Amino acid sequence: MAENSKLLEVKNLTVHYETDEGIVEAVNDISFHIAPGEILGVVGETGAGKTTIARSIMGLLPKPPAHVISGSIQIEGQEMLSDKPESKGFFDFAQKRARSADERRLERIYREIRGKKISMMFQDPMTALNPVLYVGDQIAEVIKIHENVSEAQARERAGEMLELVGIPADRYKEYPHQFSGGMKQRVVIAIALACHPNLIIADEPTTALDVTIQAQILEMLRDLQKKFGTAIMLITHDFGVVAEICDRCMVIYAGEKVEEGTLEDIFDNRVHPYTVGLFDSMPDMYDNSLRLKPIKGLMPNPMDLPSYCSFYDRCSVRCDACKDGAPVLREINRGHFAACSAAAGRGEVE
Amino acid sequence: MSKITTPAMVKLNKKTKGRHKETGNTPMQEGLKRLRKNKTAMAGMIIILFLIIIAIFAPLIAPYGYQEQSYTEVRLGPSLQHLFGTDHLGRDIFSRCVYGTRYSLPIGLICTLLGLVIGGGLGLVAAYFGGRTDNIIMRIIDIIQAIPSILLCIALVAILGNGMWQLVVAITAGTIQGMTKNVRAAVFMVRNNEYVNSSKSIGVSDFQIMIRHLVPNAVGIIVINAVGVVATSILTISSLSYLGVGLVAPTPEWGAILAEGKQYMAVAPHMVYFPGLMIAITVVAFYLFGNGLRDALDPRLK
Amino acid sequence: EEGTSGESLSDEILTVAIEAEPNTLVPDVTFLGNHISAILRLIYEPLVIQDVTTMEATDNGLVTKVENVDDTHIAITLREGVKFQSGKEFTTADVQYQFEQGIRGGRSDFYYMWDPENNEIIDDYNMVLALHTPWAQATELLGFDVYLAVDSEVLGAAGGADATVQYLENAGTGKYRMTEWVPGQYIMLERNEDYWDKDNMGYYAGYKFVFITDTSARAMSVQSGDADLALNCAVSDYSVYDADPSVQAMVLESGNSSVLFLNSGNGGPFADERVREAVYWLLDIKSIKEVGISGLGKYVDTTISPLCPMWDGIAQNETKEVDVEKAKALLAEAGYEDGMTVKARINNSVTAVLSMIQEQLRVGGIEMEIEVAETQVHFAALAEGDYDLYISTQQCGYYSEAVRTTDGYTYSFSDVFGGCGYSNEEYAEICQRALTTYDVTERKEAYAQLQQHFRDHYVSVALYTTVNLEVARKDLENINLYGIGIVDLSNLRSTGE
Amino acid sequence: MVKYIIKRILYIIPVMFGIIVMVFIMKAVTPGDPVLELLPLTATEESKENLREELGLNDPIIVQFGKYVVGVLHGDLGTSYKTKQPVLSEVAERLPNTIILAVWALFIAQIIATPLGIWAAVKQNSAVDNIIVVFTMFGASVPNFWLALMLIQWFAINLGWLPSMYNGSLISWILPISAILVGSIAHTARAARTNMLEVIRQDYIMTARAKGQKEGTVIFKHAFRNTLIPVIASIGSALGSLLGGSLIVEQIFAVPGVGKYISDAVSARNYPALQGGIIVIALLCCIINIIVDVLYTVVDPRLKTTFMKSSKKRVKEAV
Amino acid sequence: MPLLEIKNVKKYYSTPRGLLHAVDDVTMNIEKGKTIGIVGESGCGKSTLGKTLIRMEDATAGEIWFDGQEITGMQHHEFRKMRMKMQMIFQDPYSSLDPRMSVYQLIAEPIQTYKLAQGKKDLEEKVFGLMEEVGLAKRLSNSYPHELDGGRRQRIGIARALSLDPEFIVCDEPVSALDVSIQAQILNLLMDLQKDKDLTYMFITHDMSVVKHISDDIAVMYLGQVVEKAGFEELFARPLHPYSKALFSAIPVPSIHNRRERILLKGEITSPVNPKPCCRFAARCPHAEDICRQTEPKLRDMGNGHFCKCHRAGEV
Ligand SMILES: Nc1ncnc2c1ncn2[C@@H]1O[C@H](COP(=O)(O)OP(=O)(O)OP(=O)(O)O)[C@@H](O)[C@H]1O
Ligand SMILES: Nc1ncnc2c1ncn2[C@@H]1O[C@H](COP(=O)(O)OP(=O)(O)OP(=O)(O)O)[C@@H](O)[C@H]1O
Ligand SMILES: [Mg+2]
Ligand SMILES: [Mg+2]
Repeated sequence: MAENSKLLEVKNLTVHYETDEGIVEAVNDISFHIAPGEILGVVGETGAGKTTIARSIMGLLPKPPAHVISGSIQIEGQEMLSDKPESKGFFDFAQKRARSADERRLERIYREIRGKKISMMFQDPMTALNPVLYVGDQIAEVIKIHENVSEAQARERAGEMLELVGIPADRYKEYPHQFSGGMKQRVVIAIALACHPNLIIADEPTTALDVTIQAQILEMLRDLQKKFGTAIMLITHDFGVVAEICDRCMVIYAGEKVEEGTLEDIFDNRVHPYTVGLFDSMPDMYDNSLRLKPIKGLMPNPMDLPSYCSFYDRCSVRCDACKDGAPVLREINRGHFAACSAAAGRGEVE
Repeated sequence: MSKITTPAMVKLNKKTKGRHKETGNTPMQEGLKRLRKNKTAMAGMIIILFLIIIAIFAPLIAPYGYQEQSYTEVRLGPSLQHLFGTDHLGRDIFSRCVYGTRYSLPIGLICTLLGLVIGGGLGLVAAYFGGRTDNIIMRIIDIIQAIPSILLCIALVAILGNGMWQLVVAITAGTIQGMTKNVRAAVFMVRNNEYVNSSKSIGVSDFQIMIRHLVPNAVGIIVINAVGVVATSILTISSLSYLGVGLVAPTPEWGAILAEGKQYMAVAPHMVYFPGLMIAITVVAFYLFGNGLRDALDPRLK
Repeated sequence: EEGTSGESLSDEILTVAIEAEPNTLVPDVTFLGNHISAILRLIYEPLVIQDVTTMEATDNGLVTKVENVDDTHIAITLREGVKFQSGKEFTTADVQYQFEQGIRGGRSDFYYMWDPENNEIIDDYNMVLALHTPWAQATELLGFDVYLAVDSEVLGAAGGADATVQYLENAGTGKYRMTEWVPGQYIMLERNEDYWDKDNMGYYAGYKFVFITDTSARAMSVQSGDADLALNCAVSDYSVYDADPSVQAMVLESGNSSVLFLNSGNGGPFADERVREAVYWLLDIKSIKEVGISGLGKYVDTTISPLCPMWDGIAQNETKEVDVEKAKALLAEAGYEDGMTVKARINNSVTAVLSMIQEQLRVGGIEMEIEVAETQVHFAALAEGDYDLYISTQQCGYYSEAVRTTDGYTYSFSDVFGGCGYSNEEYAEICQRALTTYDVTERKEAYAQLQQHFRDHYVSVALYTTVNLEVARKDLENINLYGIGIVDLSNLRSTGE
Repeated sequence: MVKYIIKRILYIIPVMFGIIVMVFIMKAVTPGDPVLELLPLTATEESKENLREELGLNDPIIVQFGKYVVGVLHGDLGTSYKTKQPVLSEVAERLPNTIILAVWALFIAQIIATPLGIWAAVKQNSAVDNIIVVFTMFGASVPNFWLALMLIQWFAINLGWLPSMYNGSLISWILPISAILVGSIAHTARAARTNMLEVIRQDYIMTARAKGQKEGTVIFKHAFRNTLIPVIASIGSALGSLLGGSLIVEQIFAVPGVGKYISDAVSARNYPALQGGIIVIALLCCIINIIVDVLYTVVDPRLKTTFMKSSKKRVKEAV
Repeated sequence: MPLLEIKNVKKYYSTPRGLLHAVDDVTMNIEKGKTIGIVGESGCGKSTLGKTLIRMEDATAGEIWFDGQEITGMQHHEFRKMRMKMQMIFQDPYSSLDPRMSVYQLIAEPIQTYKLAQGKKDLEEKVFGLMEEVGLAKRLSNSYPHELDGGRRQRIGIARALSLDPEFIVCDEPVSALDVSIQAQILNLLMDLQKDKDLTYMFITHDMSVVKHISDDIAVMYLGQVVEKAGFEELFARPLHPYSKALFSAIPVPSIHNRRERILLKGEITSPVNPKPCCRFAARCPHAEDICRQTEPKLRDMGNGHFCKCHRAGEV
């Protein structure tokens, strides 16, 4: 793919949280990219680091405790991470000053980008809206920030956005608590879409909702995506949702990317034992076999990741070689990557 | 961007990795551990411990008796002989302040404890049983709350007379309404937890649930509030002393020392600064400790 | 230029800080407190004026003549031309009405010795006052607050002895009249332009009395310039205000003396004379005087102070040295070798002195527990004899009930004002003589005996004469006392500084 | 909304009844005979008995209570032992000053403290935060009588800027208000800081940032009001301590308020005045609490819509 | 005879806005050793039904017969014995365990409450036995819940429920808070236990694939009422109620081959407060007619053990 066709490019991103208990290695050396108009599904268990990735892209990591240790995030070719090193200690004032000046510069750039080029929808629609402001105003706000429009115009546009997501515009002057969960999520979508961004990062947009509502929301997301040609990074832990609307999918395990590929690659030709295990764990609607085949064991504690393959302890196809070092991400097919030494061999055979 | 090393990473060498794996820590122990790491809380606690030690060993620490008068050295400024100077009767203010820890501190603690038992009990019952019980208790508390607590104290001292236990009763009465409300709120929060339902579904009795599940889990929030109450109680004691309804002379209660010294503010400011400072330090210590405790026990605020 | 004529009067209003708001400004009730008397005496005037140095009554009040007719009758002649603020003239009818009401209401402690039914009114200006029994100091009594001249019509309209009003309008003869009383806030007086003595009009246009309970804050209000005068400041702080160049600290000998009363009537330890003597030897009266009243008063030995004409001239306290060993020996003799605990009652103001006494007694093994109570409760407890000792600041024993204690009158609160329950026949007899003997030489002798008895038996321990401390702005002058400790503000002037 | 306010006002009735019962019991259990307070020590047994009869002290306690309640309902809080004046009028004269003192202190404390607390929270762990935290800590730790005297010493005497006592002028309010203000600011700022720390961790704040909103606007538009809600909720308890503080401050600055009136009444055992004062103060507390509650519902839309019931119609439409 | 017979059970809550019909006239039988799955949207009354059955909430009306005994009218001390036979596993393994109790204490609590153990030894044996049964390593007995992951916590919850040797367990969404890989472990455990101990489950969930996997019969609830009930194969093959149809079609299937036609419902679930006497689904139903808005349909037997509460069942 040509460089300029990448809307978002993340390279070797490593993020740690430094807490009293220890260092949480939340995201480890992850690289991926999103092309315009594409829907990328990001799948992983709780604590895999999905939200952390999303926040890193938005520049909204809580600092402290989060620290971006290394990597690069480019939005339409613009580097968004500071290349100034962090200060070495308390008295390293010069370094501190340089770093914070650079961060302020980036923050200014980010302000232009957030909501305008990239929007983010947060995990829980119940808490994502400000309880004391009219829902309509919360949509109008983002329009006012990024577009040079009058108050009245912004309101009008916000009303239109409400209609667009299926809420009558005359409910503009209502508060979030007067809306049901599904309606709140629609408002969140309306906010995300209000300035026609190029990319929406949707962090588990439907996890908190009922299936019937989830179906409505997914349907709408897909329609709007088609209409505006917006790219979406859809974070979820439900392969059903991925199958529903994604173009491409990547699987995260313990802060690492273990497999990435098109839907066909993942759903029909998955190679990484973790991905395989996930699919086997799911009760199948069309198969009535009595026993499920769960992955044994648990995800390792992100504060104490092993130096070798982090899936080793749970792996069904492990071999001694796996313990030698971190597995390398290999391209098995064109666009289909997996980080498993065993799987890599198999991929090449196929 | 190249890989960076943060100070925390430097500090945390690989050896310490995995230590979180140890098991068998109650949340209380974890909280205490965090508390131990919390600098402000530790500062507060050290001051409080220090004051307690002073209170216990007052006769050894104080260079003079708290009532010893020396009419040749009245209202002297601070010096090596008299660290905090002397008062209008030539008493050593340092010694008086040292002995003073034997009043404010224990009274504050005892009142808080009593308030905790009475108010806490009411709050617990109100929150657990809810409905009418809750209503009755809270209406009574509303009534008490409508009277400013210092007013309540003064009125009670007027009824009961001056003296140590009367003072304790009065201040305790002033703390009850706040305690009840706090404990009630804390228990309410805990009560809605699923584990209370879980125990109910097993058939554990109401009393057992209160004692085994609600109280231990609400204790953190309650203690945090109680620490604040100690601080306000100490202030109340000194205010009552000022109003002349506190402890009687020559009790070296800080508020009383302050009230005696206030006349000489212009010529002998040390007479008001030092006891004032003692009160402030003690109260600050309790606030620090309370804040730290909250940070340690309430992970949300980390 | 002496401010005797109208032109040079000031149009300034003085702000005076006093310790509490009066309950009432009707003079004909019980003792109100010196701060309130200070207001009253601007509005009302006494029949006689007690000389501050000799303690004797002079006839330059509203009477021009006061004379003992016999042991139970006093003839007075009222000053002519004295007008009440209402415009009515002051006559013997007013005096008679006031005495009748005073007896009827039974409200004052200073009326019961009079017998107004037998008063003889000669004309508008001459009358003879009757007493139930001989009373040598009766003329001096006429200088007290409760005998301030009141317009009988106004008082009568308000209900006489039953009056529940807080003040009487224009019922006084004084230099100032009350114009405004904002409860809790201030009382405003303005100059009485119709004052009967045109040569002695009030100099200032008015007074505004404000109420500041906190003793320090009261004096500070003068230091900060918000008030011109603060009455009754803490004498122990004399040096504080004396050192402040922006104010003057005025010390006035009030003629009152401070006595530590030892209750020998409740069967407590002080029934034993040795214990009383022990207390005497323990107390460091010099230091108490130095610290308690900044060394400003005089030593007193008995309830008769050196300011009193009846004083016998002996001042042992001045030279007495503390003798702890002697005291301990006396206590041991009395059976208290292991020490004892006594209960002291106070009503707030004297804590510093009391702390000193407490500490000094402690050295001798007497633990003193202090019970603080507010005035009414305090007195009620004293009346019940529920105390071992207490400090009282009171008038020179000249009039004092301390003397009267054993004088045979059925005086319901004989134990209160220095009662201390001490009584024996000898003492009672001397007291009686001292109170009722009109002949000055004989009386003086009786008083000398009385004082000797007091000393011999340590009836109580007298400490010092008290002084008043008023803090005023620099230029105020002519602040005086009436003989009985009340500040006289009626002659205030400015030095013009 | 009107219904809600009426409900809240009706709710005062049981509370006030409770207060009346309490002050009545308080007097009943207090040792000491009011007759002794009223009459001079020399009064005869007979006149004491007469007065007792007159005051109804010989009635059974229930009758006395009934009479008292009836009296209170008629606005008769009794007659002050000290001045023989109706307590109600005496209290009424002093009430405005206490209200001015407490309400201004409350108001100014909110104005100053809330932004201060928010500022500290936004700059958590910075120097600013530490300074504010230390200030609030000490502010909450000094006894207010000490502070009052210090203020006089510094501002009235040493600097001579302000009057040392209340004299009716506006400027003379400054010191008394300041003396109770400091503690109040400290408490409110602490509360505001804690709440703000909680609010800025909420998802909707993140949403606002994700819109590209400036940090300042995020704080003021999104966080401020949410922080205000719990702060307003705590005004009720702040008021109690303010009124308590005014008790002392009124004495030092000679402010003729109810606090001073009550403490005078306590020391003089002037029960009618004490009872009346407490009843009035309690009523004041209740009324201000109602105002706070109403304010609370206005600021918090979740409550507002429940009480205004305007949403019902809309919900139906949408279905 | 079925283990549990539920007849016209109602549970209403009085709220400030009116009477909330959380469970409205539910009738069903549960056979011994079987699992009945309850599905439905959030707030439709699933948990309330479960709690009412084991008398954690008292039913407003209706009868519940357990093992031939009517339990709603029982006195509390009588019911105590019954309670041991009816247990519950809770949805949220994070909040349903007292954080201040160790694993051992948590599992021992029910045994101690009913004094089922003779002495310390016996208790210990019983607790460790249970731990083994649910797959918890012995070394964890001194751990505290916050130190464990969701799966292990849920195992504690299961051990607690099993400790009293119950016959009937209400599983209130026991796996919905868990990740798929853990979820499978717990589901397997539940099914194994059922086989071993002949347990009867009421399995509440909103995850269709789970309910299909584990249940013998399935009841679909909507706004407090059971709108359709059938054996799992029958129901999935031939859903009759329009709500069930929409529900099933909305399930996202993790496969890219079986793309189905969706039935999208308009609007959201309506309020259960004071519902009108009509078909409660009428407002969202694509096939609603006048009759649906006027009268309430009955739960009709459509043959093959299939019940449906719809006027137009079978028509569309
Ligand atoms: N503020 C924080 N402080 C410390 N650790 C954190 C913080 N936020 C997240 N973590 C840790 O970082 C890891 C990754 O968290 P993240 O929220 O990115 O996971 P996630 O994949 O989004 O999980 P979920 O599916 O539950 O949302 C977890 O182990 C989490 O505990
Ligand atoms: N104690 C209660 N008081 C009042 N209403 C209640 C109470 N418990 C539940 N409800 C209401 O009853 C209805 C049914 O609640 P229930 O918890 O049974 O739903 P559910 O189907 O289990 O939902 P979920 O899937 O979210 O767990 C809801 O509208 C709920 O708000
Ligand atoms: Mg997440
Ligand atoms: Mg539920």
